[in-house]
Amino acid sequence: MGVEGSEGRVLSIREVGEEIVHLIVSTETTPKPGQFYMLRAWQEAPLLGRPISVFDYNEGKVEFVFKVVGKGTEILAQLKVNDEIQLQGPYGNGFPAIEGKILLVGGGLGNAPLHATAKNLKAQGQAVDLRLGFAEQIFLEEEFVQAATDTQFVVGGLVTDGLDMTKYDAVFTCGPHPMMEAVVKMARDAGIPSYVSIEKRMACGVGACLVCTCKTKSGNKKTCKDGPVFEGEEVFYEDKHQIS
Amino acid sequence: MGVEGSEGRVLSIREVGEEIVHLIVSTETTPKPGQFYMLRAWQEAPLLGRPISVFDYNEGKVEFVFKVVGKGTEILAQLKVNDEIQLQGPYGNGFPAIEGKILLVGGGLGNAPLHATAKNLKAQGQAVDLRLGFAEQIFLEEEFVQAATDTQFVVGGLVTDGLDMTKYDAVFTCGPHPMMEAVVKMARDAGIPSYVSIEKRMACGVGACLVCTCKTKSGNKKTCKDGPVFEGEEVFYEDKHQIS
Amino acid sequence: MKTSIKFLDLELKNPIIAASGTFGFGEEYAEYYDIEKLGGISYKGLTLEPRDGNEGIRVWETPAGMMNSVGLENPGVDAFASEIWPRIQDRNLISVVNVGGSTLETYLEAIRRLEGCDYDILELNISCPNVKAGGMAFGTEAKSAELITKAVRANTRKRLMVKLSPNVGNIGEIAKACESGGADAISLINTVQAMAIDTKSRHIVFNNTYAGLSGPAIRPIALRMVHQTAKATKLPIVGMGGITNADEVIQFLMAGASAVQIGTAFFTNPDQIFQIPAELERWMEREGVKALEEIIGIV
Amino acid sequence: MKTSIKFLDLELKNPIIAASGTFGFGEEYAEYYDIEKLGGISYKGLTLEPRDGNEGIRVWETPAGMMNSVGLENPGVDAFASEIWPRIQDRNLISVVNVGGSTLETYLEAIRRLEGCDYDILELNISCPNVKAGGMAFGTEAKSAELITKAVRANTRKRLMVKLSPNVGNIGEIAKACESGGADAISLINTVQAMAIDTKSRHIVFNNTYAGLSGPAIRPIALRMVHQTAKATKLPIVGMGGITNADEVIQFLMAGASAVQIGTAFFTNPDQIFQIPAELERWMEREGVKALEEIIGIV
Ligand SMILES: Cc1cc2nc3c(=O)[nH]c(=O)nc-3n(C[C@H](O)[C@H](O)[C@H](O)COP(=O)(O)OP(=O)(O)OC[C@H]3O[C@@H](n4cnc5c(N)ncnc54)[C@H](O)[C@@H]3O)c2cc1C
Ligand SMILES: Cc1cc2nc3c(=O)[nH]c(=O)nc-3n(C[C@H](O)[C@H](O)[C@H](O)COP(=O)(O)OP(=O)(O)OC[C@H]3O[C@@H](n4cnc5c(N)ncnc54)[C@H](O)[C@@H]3O)c2cc1C
Ligand SMILES: Cc1cc2nc3c(=O)[nH]c(=O)nc-3n(C[C@H](O)[C@H](O)[C@H](O)COP(=O)(O)O)c2cc1C
Ligand SMILES: Cc1cc2nc3c(=O)[nH]c(=O)nc-3n(C[C@H](O)[C@H](O)[C@H](O)COP(=O)(O)O)c2cc1C
Ligand code: FES
Ligand code: FES
Repeated sequence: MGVEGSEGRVLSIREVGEEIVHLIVSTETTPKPGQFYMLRAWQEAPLLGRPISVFDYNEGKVEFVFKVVGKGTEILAQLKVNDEIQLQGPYGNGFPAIEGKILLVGGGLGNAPLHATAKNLKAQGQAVDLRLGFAEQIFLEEEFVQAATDTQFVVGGLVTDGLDMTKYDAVFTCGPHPMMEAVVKMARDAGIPSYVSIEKRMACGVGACLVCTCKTKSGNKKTCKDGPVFEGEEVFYEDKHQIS
Repeated sequence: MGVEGSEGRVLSIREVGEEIVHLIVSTETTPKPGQFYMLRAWQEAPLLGRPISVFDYNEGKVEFVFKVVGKGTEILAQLKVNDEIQLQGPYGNGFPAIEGKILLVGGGLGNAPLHATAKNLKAQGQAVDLRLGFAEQIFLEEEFVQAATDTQFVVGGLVTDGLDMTKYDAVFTCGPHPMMEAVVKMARDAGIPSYVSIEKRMACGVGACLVCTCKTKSGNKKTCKDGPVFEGEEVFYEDKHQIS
Repeated sequence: MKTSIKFLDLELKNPIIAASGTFGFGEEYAEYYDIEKLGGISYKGLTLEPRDGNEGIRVWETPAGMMNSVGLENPGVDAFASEIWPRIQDRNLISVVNVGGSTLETYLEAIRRLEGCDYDILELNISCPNVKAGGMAFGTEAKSAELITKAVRANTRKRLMVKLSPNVGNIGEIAKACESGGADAISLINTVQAMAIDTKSRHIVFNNTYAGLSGPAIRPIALRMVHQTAKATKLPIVGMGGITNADEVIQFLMAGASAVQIGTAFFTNPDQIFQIPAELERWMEREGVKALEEIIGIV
Repeated sequence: MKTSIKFLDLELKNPIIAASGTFGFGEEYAEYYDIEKLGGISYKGLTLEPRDGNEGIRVWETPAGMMNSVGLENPGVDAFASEIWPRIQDRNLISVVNVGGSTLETYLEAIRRLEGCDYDILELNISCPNVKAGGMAFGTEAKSAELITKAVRANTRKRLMVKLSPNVGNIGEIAKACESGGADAISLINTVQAMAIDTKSRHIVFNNTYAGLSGPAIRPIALRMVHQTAKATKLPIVGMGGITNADEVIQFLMAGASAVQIGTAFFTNPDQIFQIPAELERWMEREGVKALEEIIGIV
């Protein structure tokens, strides 16, 4: 079963923090940074696949980092090397190509897609700084350091504290929505564009079912297809402080 | 989770024939031959446990032999050593204690409970003959030979062919219902009592839900609790040729 | 912290009641578990005459559910009153006697013959989809639900709880009709009418064509109906349908139920059900809930 | 062996139709799959005016099912007719246009504005539980179902298929009412009204209180209702509710459906759905079934 490319095999799986798992899977697909897959490693229950962002990609190997929060991620965490796993995707748009020096601000598992993005920008010769917030413990420190021009970690505190955005041409962010809202505000004040990666519950992942709608300034968008990356100003505008 | 005794661990699991699995599980319970457990090695799906007979029991270790026929047995077949498995039971009555020389006639997976029964009778010093039918291939041949005074295998043909029941004091049978019906008839003709072990779809396994009702001469019985062993004459009587 | 709950003038030590038809008369599970950990038992549905139940396959698994077609196999009210009740009456459990029937007369006569047993709650089953004697016809029209409730009310001094069928368009309307008829409480839902076909044999699985679906599959439907019933009537409600753990019990309480029944989950994981009262207590402690009454109907 | 099937005067190359609301206008899945492997598509439900749909959480998983509260987000009939239809009209697929409304007038006006599009079947949605505009009120009473069917019949030359709600007591009665009203076909079931409560926040999950349950959990209910509808009317039926594979398609055909729709299963395993036509063909070969018509309604 499976159209070409949707079946993968676990190449490596290990815990890299408390309930945080680094998973490497074989694939015939080629994802862009900021995209995600719907992951599935079970038959019937749970019903839906789980959207997980690309942490890294190297010739035929896609990497994910995810936190165990419920049934789906629990099953994923118990996979063993060589187990089959279904990857529907890659889906979504990813961060845009912008010239100049880019700041990436992440929080928690939102750091995952920023890794792929930073690495890609750096490979293209752009200057890219990572500012990553972790609640208690940094995971995959070495990988994050390698991925960017300059990487700084904030453990426990607010990753936005003391950030000077005027040095950058754009800021990309992924993490808890209040954090992203703060980043968008700071970017606005600094006069640079901001891009946010949004999380919504999903079903189809391709844009057909409309359960992941994100209200934006210019109307409803599909998080899975038009996003997950949106212009910050589109999502966190004026009186729109809360996205559900 | 689990009341005392319901959790077991896989001690050994191996294929002993095509899609036929021999499973050994640790247990704190002590089953009698002819009893069964409701086995479960999954969280949500499928909903119900699966009734499987005791093939053997030795201090803290209960053995099962089962055929992979659907979802439940498929999951059971994929267990690995040390995996957890839930054993609700032992449930049911088992074959009765009868003095004298006993004939055991089995077919297919119905041979499984006869192994435990034969072994037990032999250990008590009774003469016990096994006549076992297999569709294509004998499984666990050595075990069956050891279990009885005399063991004969029939592959492909009818296990009832040429059976002389007049030599015995009782016959116990387990297998496809038409086979058991034939055995009951032969026992009737030979004037000896017969006991049959019945298979019915079950839910609770303890006698509370009444989904496993078996119509008998003396009214409805619960296969899980009053059975699975019934007097042959009670189940396969006169015009009652078909039990669903 | 106490998990006890007031239901009518009764005190249940916890809101967990075994659902009718899934727990027999409690004697089988009592061989393996301390059944007095529960708040109560609703006994197997009784009819005036003993019944053998349906022929053919009686159980079929479905995704996250099961269908049953037991067809109210039961020993009849006389055997219950004379043989069974004396054996089981001394339990420290709220006792619910569930009664079905095919005509108004058989209902009334059955109930009269049970009047001598000192049980706590009469559960009037007008919702069994598996037999005429289940009275589902009474339970799918508001008028006939009111009529039978009224008639039963006039014939019993017991607390009267009417068990509703989910196979209706407007559950609130039926509940209101039972309220008008004089019911003291409502329990719901009974099984959802459903069907299975075996493509190999090209036959309907159940001799009776349709059967009753229970288990987690129907839980979101049951929760909705409990909520709608709570909005429609002031009667206390016993909610059920697919409950398997303490969090789900709390969902039903929040939707408006004062207590719950649990059925199918005894088949999948009995151990887990007997632990729910303790789980509830831990949850109350964690959440600072002093009495479960605080959360009933709060959504 | 051919998996094609006659439906009204149409020939579907196979009986698999994507269910309304789960497949958009087919363009998204077309990026990944050869959608012309299907027999047809029922497009996302349209309303007269564009709709933004419901606020808040729109999807919630349940055991073997999911609840949705999309609330008929759609671009409106004018945008469909002028922009979308021209893009998609040339597919080798039966096209079903699904229309919702809040009042009889909005239904009729929406349908009139679609009249210029050369689509195959109008699917009249009187069964969406998530919004007033879904018209579930029309779909739960026989009288109003007949009324709206009649009015729509008088206003369109399209083949008219009415999509029924499962949230009723007597599905056959509603189907018969649609037949009297002049429907050419019936499709069912829409989602089952259901509810979710988040005990942590102590809130109802959906802003709209209730939402629609779909997926394998409801399949046994859907199968029963298709069977009841087939017994009640002579109209051809498109059955749906929780179908995930060829064997289940065959169950619905045996229960009396001429074709099926599949929705939720596209989310869980799209690959598998696109393989159903080939699976059906293998089954026919194995079973010696020359035309699927042989098995429709045989149980
Ligand atoms: C585009 C996208 C990319 C993501 N990338 C990552 C990642 O790289 N690493 C990571 O750890 N997490 C990521 N998430 C969140 C991840 O999808 C959820 O943590 C996961 O779905 C939880 O599943 P569960 O079964 O363990 O939890 P449960 O709570 O049991 O899930 C129940 C349902 O809710 C959905 N759900 C629960 N939490 C979320 C959430 N935060 N976002 C979306 N749906 C949710 C599930 O998909 C499922 O349908 C991403 C989410 C999105 C939308
Ligand atoms: C008392 C008893 C003892 C048994 N002992 C053995 C044994 O030792 N070895 C062995 O291989 N099989 C035995 N069986 C049969 C075994 O229970 C079924 O093969 C098994 O339940 C099939 O489950 P499944 O999920 O693989 O199949 P599925 O067909 O997917 O099961 C669907 C449902 O039907 C039930 N079911 C299917 N077939 C049977 C059946 N023959 N009997 C009862 N329920 C059934 C399942 O339990 C389940 O609820 C026994 C049955 C009973 C009643
Ligand atoms: C095997 C079985 C037998 C049942 N018998 C009865 C009955 O006799 N009377 C009754 O009112 N309900 C009966 N029910 C319905 C249950 O009491 C309950 O309403 C339903 O199963 C939903 O709860 P659950 O999902 O927790 O099982 C029966 C259910 C099952 C599964
Ligand atoms: C996300 C979603 C959106 C839906 N939108 C519509 C709709 O717009 N119009 C409609 O008639 N049915 C709609 N439905 C109902 C489906 O068409 C179908 O009737 C139902 O989901 C049962 O089929 P399934 O279990 O295969 O999904 C929707 C269902 C889902 C899951
Ligand atoms: S998840 Fe279906 S449209 Fe986004
Ligand atoms: S399986 Fe419940 S009574 Fe036998």
